[in-house]
Amino acid sequence: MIKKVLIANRGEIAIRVIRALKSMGIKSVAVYSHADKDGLWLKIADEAICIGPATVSESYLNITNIISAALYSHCDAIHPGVGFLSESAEFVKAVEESGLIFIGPNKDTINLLGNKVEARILAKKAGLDVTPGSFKEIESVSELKTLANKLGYPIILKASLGGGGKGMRVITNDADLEKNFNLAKEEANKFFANPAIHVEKFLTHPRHIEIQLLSDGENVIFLGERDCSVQKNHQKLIEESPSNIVSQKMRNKLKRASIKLFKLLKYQGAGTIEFLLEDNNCYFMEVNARVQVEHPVSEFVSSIDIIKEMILISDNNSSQNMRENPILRNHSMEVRINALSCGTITKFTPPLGPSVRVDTHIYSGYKVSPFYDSMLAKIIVYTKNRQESIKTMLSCLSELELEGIKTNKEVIIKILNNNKFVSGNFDTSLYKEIEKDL
Amino acid sequence: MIKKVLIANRGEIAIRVIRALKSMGIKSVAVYSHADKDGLWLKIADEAICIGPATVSESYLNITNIISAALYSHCDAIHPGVGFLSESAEFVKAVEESGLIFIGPNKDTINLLGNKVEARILAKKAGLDVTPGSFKEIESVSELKTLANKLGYPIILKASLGGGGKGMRVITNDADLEKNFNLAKEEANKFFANPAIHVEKFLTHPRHIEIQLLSDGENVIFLGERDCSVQKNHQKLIEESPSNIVSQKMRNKLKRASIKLFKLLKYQGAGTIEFLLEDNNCYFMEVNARVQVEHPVSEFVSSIDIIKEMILISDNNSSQNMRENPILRNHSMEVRINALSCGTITKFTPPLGPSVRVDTHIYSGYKVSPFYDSMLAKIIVYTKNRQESIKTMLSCLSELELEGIKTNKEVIIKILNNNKFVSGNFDTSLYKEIEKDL
Amino acid sequence: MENLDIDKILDRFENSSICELEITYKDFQIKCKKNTTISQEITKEIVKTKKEEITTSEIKDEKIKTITSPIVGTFYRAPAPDANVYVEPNQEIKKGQPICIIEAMKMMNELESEFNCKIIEVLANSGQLVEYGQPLFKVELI
Amino acid sequence: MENLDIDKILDRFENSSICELEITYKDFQIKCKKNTTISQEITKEIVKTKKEEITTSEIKDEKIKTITSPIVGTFYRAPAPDANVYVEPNQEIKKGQPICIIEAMKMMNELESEFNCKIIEVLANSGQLVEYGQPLFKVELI
Repeated sequence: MIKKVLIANRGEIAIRVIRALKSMGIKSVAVYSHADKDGLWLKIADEAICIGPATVSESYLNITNIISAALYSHCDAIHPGVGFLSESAEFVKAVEESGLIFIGPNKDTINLLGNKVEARILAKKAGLDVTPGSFKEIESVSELKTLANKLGYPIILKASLGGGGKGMRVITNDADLEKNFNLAKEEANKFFANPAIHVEKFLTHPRHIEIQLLSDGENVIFLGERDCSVQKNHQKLIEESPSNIVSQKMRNKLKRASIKLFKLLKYQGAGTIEFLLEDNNCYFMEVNARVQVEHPVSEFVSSIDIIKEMILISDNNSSQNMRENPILRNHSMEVRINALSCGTITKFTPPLGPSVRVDTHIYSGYKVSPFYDSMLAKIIVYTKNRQESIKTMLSCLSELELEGIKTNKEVIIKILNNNKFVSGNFDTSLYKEIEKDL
Repeated sequence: MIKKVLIANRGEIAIRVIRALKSMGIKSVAVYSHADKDGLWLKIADEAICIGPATVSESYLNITNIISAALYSHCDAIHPGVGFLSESAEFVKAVEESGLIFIGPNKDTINLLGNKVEARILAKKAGLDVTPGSFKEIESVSELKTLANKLGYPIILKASLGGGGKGMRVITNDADLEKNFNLAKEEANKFFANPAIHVEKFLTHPRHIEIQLLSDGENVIFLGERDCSVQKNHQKLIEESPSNIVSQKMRNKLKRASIKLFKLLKYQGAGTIEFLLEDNNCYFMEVNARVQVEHPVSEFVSSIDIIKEMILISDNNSSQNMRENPILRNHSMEVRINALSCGTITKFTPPLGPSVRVDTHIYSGYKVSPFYDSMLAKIIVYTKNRQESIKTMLSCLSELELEGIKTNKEVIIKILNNNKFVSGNFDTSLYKEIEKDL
Repeated sequence: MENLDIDKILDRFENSSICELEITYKDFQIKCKKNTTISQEITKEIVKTKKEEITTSEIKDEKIKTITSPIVGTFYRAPAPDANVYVEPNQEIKKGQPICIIEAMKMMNELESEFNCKIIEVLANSGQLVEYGQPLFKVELI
Repeated sequence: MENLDIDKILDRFENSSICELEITYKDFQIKCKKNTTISQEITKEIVKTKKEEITTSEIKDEKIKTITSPIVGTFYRAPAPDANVYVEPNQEIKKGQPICIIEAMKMMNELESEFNCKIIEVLANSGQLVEYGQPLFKVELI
């Protein structure tokens, strides 16, 4: 039985996990870099261990120090949070080999899903639509040309072991094929130590939709979709569930096939399947084999605590909640408040009351350092429907006081008031379209 | 259609209602006494009107000033909040006569329920158990003696038009009958302008259970029970839903009969039926014809926003939610943080994150005045079960920082850690029993 | 130079802003020096200013009064739309004389002056919603 | 000039804010001076103390160093349970000389001194978990 967990992360997600552990009666060990010695997560945890200097590669990505800290503080398990080592097969392997439980999928799942071509093949097998394109490595320019003409431009080249936008190239005509083919292979090799690339039809005006699942290896439950189409340079700013563009028919289809995919994977833990939706077709992109920043919206609509269920699943003690799909109710929306400058937060008053949740690591007097992610707080509301969520979020933002540094609060307010956003008729290019007015 | 609402209240409940209105796109008008000019609810509302000096009778109970403020600020409706004028038939009458909508039951319902004997008769008719006792006014000592011997001591005399503990007298033997009969009648006349009294069997070790209902006059929905047995001098300190002592069988019975009672009443709005539970019998006490302080626990388990539904019902626009009983999920617990001294709050950091809600009107720098209720904040958690709620609440209280004045935080922590409380095997005498250890 | 009284000179020096004083007269010489720090001067000035304010406001408090609304309602300067206003600025009124109407709950509440006074300024507009404690008239006692 | 009473003048001076006074009259002369600005002196002293502290710590910084843990692991003073400890207080050690072991991931990491120095104090206990940056030894450069 898991009695003590090290959280291999920082900031709000570390606090999120520690709070879950506390309410389950499990001890928690926080870790921190030298730059984070005033982190709120250190105060809330039962213990805190410094694992390195400010530089991420020497602290939050330092596998040896993190596992040592877990072992020597007598932890049974490690929760990776989001980002950092959460999808590192190397880390999962090291955790497992040191006799600790990794709270997340096992290394084989992570390895398999890390290969985007393999993931495409499996998704198709499960009955999901995948973007038209190749299901194996592209070996030559001529092979690419044949495919390109079959698919029609624009197309996108992707590193097969890639992720996070790196090593991707959009091509709009025959003339650019050869140059981009070579460059993409080079980049794939550089970033992911493997030159394999594949090609997909490029969608120009998609919605970003994702499906939240929880699986204990046998039972898979569906926690609905999230719409994350409001993005600035691929950084999500606003997420919501349900999506106004997903019909009940499409939702049922996605649910059936997504559950099937996770059953094929014998998936363990929380996972998200990402899709791009265009012209009423929802195309599989990839699986994020970890919990995501925007998980709270799914927690609200499903009344399921994803972090707690992850912990129970990893402890082979999955709860009654895993026996049947939860009823999804009402509407939830999250906005991310990001720092646009560094410095000390002189005043912080979060919105409180019904239908709002604030996940944050900041406080009055907290210093925002340049070393880490700029996200300061997530504000999540839960109301009857999308229009009420928008109004409630605006009301919450009017109560939010965050002074001392520049933030994107006003930009978020403008998006929430934007006619296109309010109408629900928009796509991932919304931010770019309205950027000049923000 | 309701477009602007005056909130005839102060503090956290005023903020609660204003937040609901904002997320519904309805304008809000706050009122305040001279002592409350720094009230947080004034800042959040669209408008704020001073209605009198600090003294409650000249401000928050000043019907003329409140209705004038509503009329002259062009409100359509008044929400009474809790306490103050929320169950005043005189106020409801004045509101209705001035052409405004009272957000709550109509005056006939409030009048009828104000008569405890009438309420007992109606409750019995609906199929609820009522405490053994009289169903009409006791006219003489001899009549009382006959009843007392039939019921067995102890018995309790109650003012038929009473409420709130006033004019109640417990009698344990024949010798005390006559004296108490006369005193009770005198007190009833003094406090409630009517000497009518009735008698009930007195329960010595009950649990305080209440049923939350919402009704639009035709459809009644059941939002589960609340257990409010942790009380200090009849002041509730901790409330939870569901109650660990209510079996599913008892819950079903209470649900059926409670819904029937509200249908008989053609009740409009949010209402609570109070019961005392002893030896597996749940006895009807009275109906509170208003929303209650502890409504958030029912909101969590039902995923229904009681305040918003109240507003919609009063607007003859009751929502889809009223069509069927909500599924009740998980467990919710509320604690009340009260001031034990007056003064300025020098630091306030609320607990944040998942599964917690904080309803409060305080902030760093807020002055707690001696004029009003001592409640500073309600902290409400929502988790899988009672044990997890207790742990989560303790975790929240360890995050709560409230400095500058004395509060009951440490007392609440001790109760949450008390073996009897944790076991669930306790009754309304718990606080008194453990008081010396608090 | 007939006023060569040391006490007087020192008093004078003490209460002045002069920080060094040297007087030589025939065989008489006096030299004095103050420990002048800027902060002291500032403090003095603040104290002085405050004193003045207090004095002024005390004077004001004694004579100038503000009549505030005792209820919430609509303020009217005249008993009817076509009637003359109750009071005008500079008008002298007697204790008990009606000065305005506040309409609340369809009742016309005539507000009477509690003292003999002269109206200096009317602070609310006719037809305006006034809240409890809102200033209506600035008056000077007579 | 009839009020040339020394007592009076001194009383007067004492209770005034004047800090220097000199009176000469015929063959009479009085000079007095107050010890002014206590607060200023205190301020100066504080500033001085601070400066001294800084100086001291600067001196210390030059000679006294703290060797901290570069990784997270278990600190051992000896290479094996029955072996002698690497270093003892007062022992002089050379640059590159091993001073302790930090065990991490079942690997024994020998920590070497980066300079010639004398061990002043051992700051961690053998067998104890040490975190990144935790002080292990206080040493004096030689």
